[in-house]
Amino acid sequence: MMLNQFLLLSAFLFGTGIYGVITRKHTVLVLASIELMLVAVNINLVAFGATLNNAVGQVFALFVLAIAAAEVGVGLAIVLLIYRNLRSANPDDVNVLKG
Amino acid sequence: MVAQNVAFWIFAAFMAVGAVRVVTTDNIVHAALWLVLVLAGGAAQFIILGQEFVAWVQVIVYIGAVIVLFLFGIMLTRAPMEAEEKLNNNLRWPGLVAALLFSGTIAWAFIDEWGNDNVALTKPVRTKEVGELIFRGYLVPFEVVGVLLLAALIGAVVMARKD
Amino acid sequence: MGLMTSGALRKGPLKPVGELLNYSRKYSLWMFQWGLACCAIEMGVALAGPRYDVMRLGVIPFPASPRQADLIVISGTVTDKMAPAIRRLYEQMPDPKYVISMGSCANCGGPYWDSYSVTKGIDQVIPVDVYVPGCPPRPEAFIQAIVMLQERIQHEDPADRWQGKGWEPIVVGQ
Amino acid sequence: MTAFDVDPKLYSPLADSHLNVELDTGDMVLNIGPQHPATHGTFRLVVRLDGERVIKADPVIGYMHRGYEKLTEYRTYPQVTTLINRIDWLSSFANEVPFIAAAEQLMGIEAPPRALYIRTILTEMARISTFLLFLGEMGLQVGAITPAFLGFRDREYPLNLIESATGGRFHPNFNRIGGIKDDLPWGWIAECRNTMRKMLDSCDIFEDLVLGNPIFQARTRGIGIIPAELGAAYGVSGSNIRASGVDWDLRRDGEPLLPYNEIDWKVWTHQDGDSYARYWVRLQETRESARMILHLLDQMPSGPIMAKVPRIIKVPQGETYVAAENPLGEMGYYIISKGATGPFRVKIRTASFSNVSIMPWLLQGIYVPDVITVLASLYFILGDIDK
Amino acid sequence: MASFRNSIQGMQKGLGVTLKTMLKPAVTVHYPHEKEEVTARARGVIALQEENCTVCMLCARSCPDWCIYIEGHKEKRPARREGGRERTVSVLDRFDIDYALCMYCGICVEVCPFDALHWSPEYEYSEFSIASLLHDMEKLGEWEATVPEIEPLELGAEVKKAKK
Amino acid sequence: MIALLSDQLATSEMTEYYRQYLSVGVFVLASLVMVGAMLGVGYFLRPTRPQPQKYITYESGSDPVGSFGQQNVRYYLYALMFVIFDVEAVFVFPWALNADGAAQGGLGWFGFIEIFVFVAILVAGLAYLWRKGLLKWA
Amino acid sequence: MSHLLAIDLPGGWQTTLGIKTLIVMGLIPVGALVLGYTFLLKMMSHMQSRVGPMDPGGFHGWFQLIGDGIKFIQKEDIIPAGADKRVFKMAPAVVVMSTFLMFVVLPAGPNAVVAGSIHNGIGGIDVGIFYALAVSSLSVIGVLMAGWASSNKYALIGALRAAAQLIAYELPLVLAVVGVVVQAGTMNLQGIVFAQRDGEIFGWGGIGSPYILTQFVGFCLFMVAAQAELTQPPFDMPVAESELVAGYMVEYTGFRFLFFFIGEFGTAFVYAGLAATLFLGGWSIPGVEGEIANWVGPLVLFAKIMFVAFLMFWARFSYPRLREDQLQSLAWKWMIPISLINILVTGALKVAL
Ligand code: SF4
Ligand code: SF4
Ligand code: SF4
Repeated sequence: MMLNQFLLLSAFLFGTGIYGVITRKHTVLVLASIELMLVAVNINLVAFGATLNNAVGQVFALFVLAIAAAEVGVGLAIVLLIYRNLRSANPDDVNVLKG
Repeated sequence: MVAQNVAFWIFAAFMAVGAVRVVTTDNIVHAALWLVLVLAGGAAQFIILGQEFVAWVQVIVYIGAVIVLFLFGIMLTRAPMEAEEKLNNNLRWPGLVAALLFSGTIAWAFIDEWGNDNVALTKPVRTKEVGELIFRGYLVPFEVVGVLLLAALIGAVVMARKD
Repeated sequence: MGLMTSGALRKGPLKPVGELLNYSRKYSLWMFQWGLACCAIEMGVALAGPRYDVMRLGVIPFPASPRQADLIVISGTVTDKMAPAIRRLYEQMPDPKYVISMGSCANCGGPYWDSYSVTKGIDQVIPVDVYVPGCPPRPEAFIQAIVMLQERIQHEDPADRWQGKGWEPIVVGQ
Repeated sequence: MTAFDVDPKLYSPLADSHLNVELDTGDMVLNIGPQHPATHGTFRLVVRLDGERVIKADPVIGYMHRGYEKLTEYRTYPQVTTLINRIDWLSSFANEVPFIAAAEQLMGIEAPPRALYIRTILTEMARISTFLLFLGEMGLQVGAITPAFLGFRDREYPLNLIESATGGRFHPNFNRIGGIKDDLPWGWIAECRNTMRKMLDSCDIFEDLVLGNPIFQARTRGIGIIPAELGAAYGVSGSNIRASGVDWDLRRDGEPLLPYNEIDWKVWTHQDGDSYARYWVRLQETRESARMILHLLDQMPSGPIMAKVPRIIKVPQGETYVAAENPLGEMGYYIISKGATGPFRVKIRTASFSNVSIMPWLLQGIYVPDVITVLASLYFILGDIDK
Repeated sequence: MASFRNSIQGMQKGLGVTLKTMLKPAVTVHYPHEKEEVTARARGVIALQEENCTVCMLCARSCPDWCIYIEGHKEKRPARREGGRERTVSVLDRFDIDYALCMYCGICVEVCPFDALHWSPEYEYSEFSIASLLHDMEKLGEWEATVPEIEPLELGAEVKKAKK
Repeated sequence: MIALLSDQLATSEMTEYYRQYLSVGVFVLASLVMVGAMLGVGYFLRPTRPQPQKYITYESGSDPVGSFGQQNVRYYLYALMFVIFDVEAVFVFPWALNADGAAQGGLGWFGFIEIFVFVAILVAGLAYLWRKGLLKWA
Repeated sequence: MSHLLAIDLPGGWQTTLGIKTLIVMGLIPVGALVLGYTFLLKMMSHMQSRVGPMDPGGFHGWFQLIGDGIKFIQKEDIIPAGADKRVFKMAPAVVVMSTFLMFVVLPAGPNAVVAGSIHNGIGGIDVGIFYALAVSSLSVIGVLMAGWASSNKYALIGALRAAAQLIAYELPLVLAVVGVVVQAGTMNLQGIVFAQRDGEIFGWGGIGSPYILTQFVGFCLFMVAAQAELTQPPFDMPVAESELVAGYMVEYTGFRFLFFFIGEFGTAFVYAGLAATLFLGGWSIPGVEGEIANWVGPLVLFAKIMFVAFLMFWARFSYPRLREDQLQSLAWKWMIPISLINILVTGALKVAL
């Protein structure tokens, strides 16, 4: 297996994630797109680890996973908070902070 | 190593389709389910790469927990059964351009840098090694993750709860 | 497709298959748990209960949703207010499905034959396979009805049932 | 699809709730019934939910309305007697007693003591069979399958006795104006003694299997509390109100229709008023009934079972209200007679109707699983609600 | 802690009950294969003793469901005694009971002054068609064979003149 | 047949690893095939009889009313807590494999203390939420 | 395929896998049938003083569940008009897949393991039990899909309850296993069996060291959590018949419904198998060694599974169900702290000894 096939896959996923973050109007979907990007990152990490033939990549991927889980938890809690207060899950509607 | 490559491309195709559907589908629940496909494909890739532990962690944490959390969140914010008309804003073209630019750049960079490297596995990474590495080598990050999780836990619960 | 209803299982090489299908339908009658009045107590309680234990005959009295049921027992008084719901629940059951009308009320109004709010017989609403007389019928009478129904299922041809054969109209004054 | 264009405004009156809604995620209107395992048949409850919390519950009744009060106007007294068996179909025998007593009052007839004793025994037996069903059914509603079947099993014994005495498992039609139809068959009393001892054992089983189970207690304690005054104001009667600490039992406090005062027994009450208390009270009452029957059998007088009654029954003009303690609560008949062979008008006061009238109040603000507990513990019979 | 122990005990007792029940034989009656004896008073089906019926119509009129259909006609019969008057007897042409409608109340049996109707505990007469639930004289007469003897009464009962 | 079941053949560790997961893959396919096959058989057999009310959502026999699809925050809270603790549980496994004393080549007390601190941090969080009454239903 | 893999595939290996797959594929429905018949029909009936099915098939109703299966094939397939058709159709497959995958790691003899062969003396996937727990969590998705796609309120409430419950008890389940993993030093189920077989209790190795003795707390936690994962009473709130009719399965007819059924009982079988393997020594039995263990092993395992399943179903038929919040607080306030303490104590002992 070539390393770059994994890297390409991860680049594609990352790009898709970016597209999703930019175009999606529903906050939950934005979070899902971010998940896509994190998966891309993990594939990269693990692929490098595999190339080096040790567990370092995997350990980092584990840390990323842990952080991603925390991120989703907090993120969705924020979505809920926004939804409760604004009755909308559109990130563009969250402009109450703008003066 | 033909078989692994074949498997890789099959899974990669699944993941690509899944990823595209995640960002384009009109139905939020479907988006979450497509995300499951991507994640499962990711786990499969990890297995191909000989890193079984992280693969199953991906399944247990992502598919078993995070996706459930997603679905709960969706159902809390009232997902309609039918497709919603307006899930996308009108930034489709800028988004596409940005995505292409970015992924093109990194893809080029990757290929340029590691274009000829081979993944040559002699044996799969066993979980025991992972444990030793975490607990001997990455002690501090590990405890930091603990604190981070604590912060996330308390923060999220307090936020989600109306008081 | 519906091989069952095409008549292909009636004879020829597929006949044993058809018989097996009939046999399994015969002994797997999931009975929709729905009581209407006094008869329901005999149907749901006495019959399911240890003394009569209708499960012996392969009648499983558990499903509470029509979607998993094969047999609906109209056990009790059907009021005009209830009849549409009965019709709906009957239709919501997947085919093939069977109906037993239990007790005088369900048969034709029974003690409430002159009441303004009672439907005079469930067969005005849905087709009935077996009528059990009684008010309420003894549990044994009901079990006998089930045995009758099972015999009928064993020998029935789903295709005939499909085409409505075997249903004779009742002519009054013969 | 016809089903989808139901006007949501139809249910808008439900919206005025005073409860504090946690996350206003929009309400969900859920139909429980008319076909639903929790509603013993054809009761319908429209609940408006916030999450799993009931904001408002609306009982919809009438799915079992058979027009009793009208039907009685077209029937003679014996025919009415057999018809009213079917109001509260679980304790049919007990339905007959107050009606017959009312007719007897109007006619000035008194049934002989042996008939009264047999009436009492059979009434109590109807109570036992009703309550055994409850004891099992309640277990089923909170999720335990086995108690239900054990209840179904033990219920068959009193039913057997009732059948061998009256000829009907369910609808005895055994009372006659002035007495009862037949005397007991040979060997009945001995059989009855045995059975009552079995009933006492089976009460122990329920105590072990259901009442003593910590899960059951956790599910029922503090759920669906009926305050005594409120319950009384709503007209809740029977074991339901006794479980709220009101020491009121028509068998003891009402008109002496049946010879309850000749034996030694106790009215059970519980202070809590919750579902657990209702279960507890009914369990104790089942025991008490079994003991009562044993007493009654010991004291059974001999003699005739019918008073002198004219062949064609015509009840003289007059009106009366007679109520008795049915298994489900107070059941009464208000009879107006114009001297014909049938009543002119009968108003029936059924226990369940009043018992469930407290339901909207009781269900407010509790969770869906508790709705089931409350419904089960109130214990109503649809025929008794809708008449 | 005591409450904890109580709950453990409560849980154990439940298990005990189910285990005990499992080890005891079941109370089930295997109906189609073996039959329980039904009590003599059971109201299963109404049997007609045709000879006794005088077509007085009392049963039909007191039936709350009006589910008894009787038709009859008068016939002249030769006198019993020599030279007596010719007798008029009522002959039953039709005696149908609609068991789909009957509410099994027993009023007809009780009301019949000539003891022509009896309860039989027979119960196996379900039908595929509702029309077949209307049973005629012949069928009702057949059931007469299954009518049980009158049982003796319990101690202390007043001895009545025996019916039947 | 047991000889068939046992693969006592010397292979490289990596091959064996792939082979194990090949069986997993085969099982994924097998389950899908089974589902498909059974549904296929059903497709050939079963009747279809459209009736006007058959496709209405079942709601105890009444008309389905009102909106659908919203839920309770509490479920979300539990899911949230689950995610966090799941991550924790996942990290416990690598330690559990190395829980031996240092003499046997494990992590010894050092690792134990590490995992103890890690668990303690999260349990502290749980205790905090518990004390705050956030775990309560109502 | 051998040259496709381009690695040294010995001849006959594919056949082996094929046979194993077939065996396990047969095993899952058969296991579900056996459990369903023995416990759900017969044992339950006798506990309720009944006899259960007698007539179907002639002898004690053995045909009942098979007949049910055949009947369900013939039933009409109804998909409600409001349902999300694709998701609705996929949900049972996901649940069944989760069950299927769990079977992969269950060892039935020294060599009778589905996944893989022997390298370092033991077969099976190295992350064994972790893998089993991971794939078992897939069923949550299936349940949520089923509930959501049915567009039925009962189904939705049921699915959310089920999901909340499944995830809440996933944790005690995972944590209860950790104690065993600490003791055995491996996650490989085969390795755990060997560790139990070769272990000793205070220097006496007569019966090995089944972990039920040392990990009794873990065993109890595992059983309770497994019960909850199976949504069986006393944890059957999600399918609470008396309120939610049939929970997330409400709208499923015919064979799709049967898949949930197979999933339920197949999973019960697997959990019983996991408990038997983790705590009771799996296929091993004292005194049986060598090649013969391959033959005896499956039987021993089956006997142990039936024993564990008996415990599960016994509780199932004796108890009422807990309410959703009671269930959650049981998980969070009791089981998770206890299992964490159990892990730490086990770890400390392991290091100290
Ligand atoms: S037939 Fe008789 S027992 Fe049955 S429901 Fe009607 S009145 Fe009640
Ligand atoms: S039993 Fe009652 S309903 Fe039946 S025929 Fe006789 S009188 Fe009529
Ligand atoms: S009451 Fe008796 S005698 Fe008169 S018609 Fe009826 S059955 Fe015949």
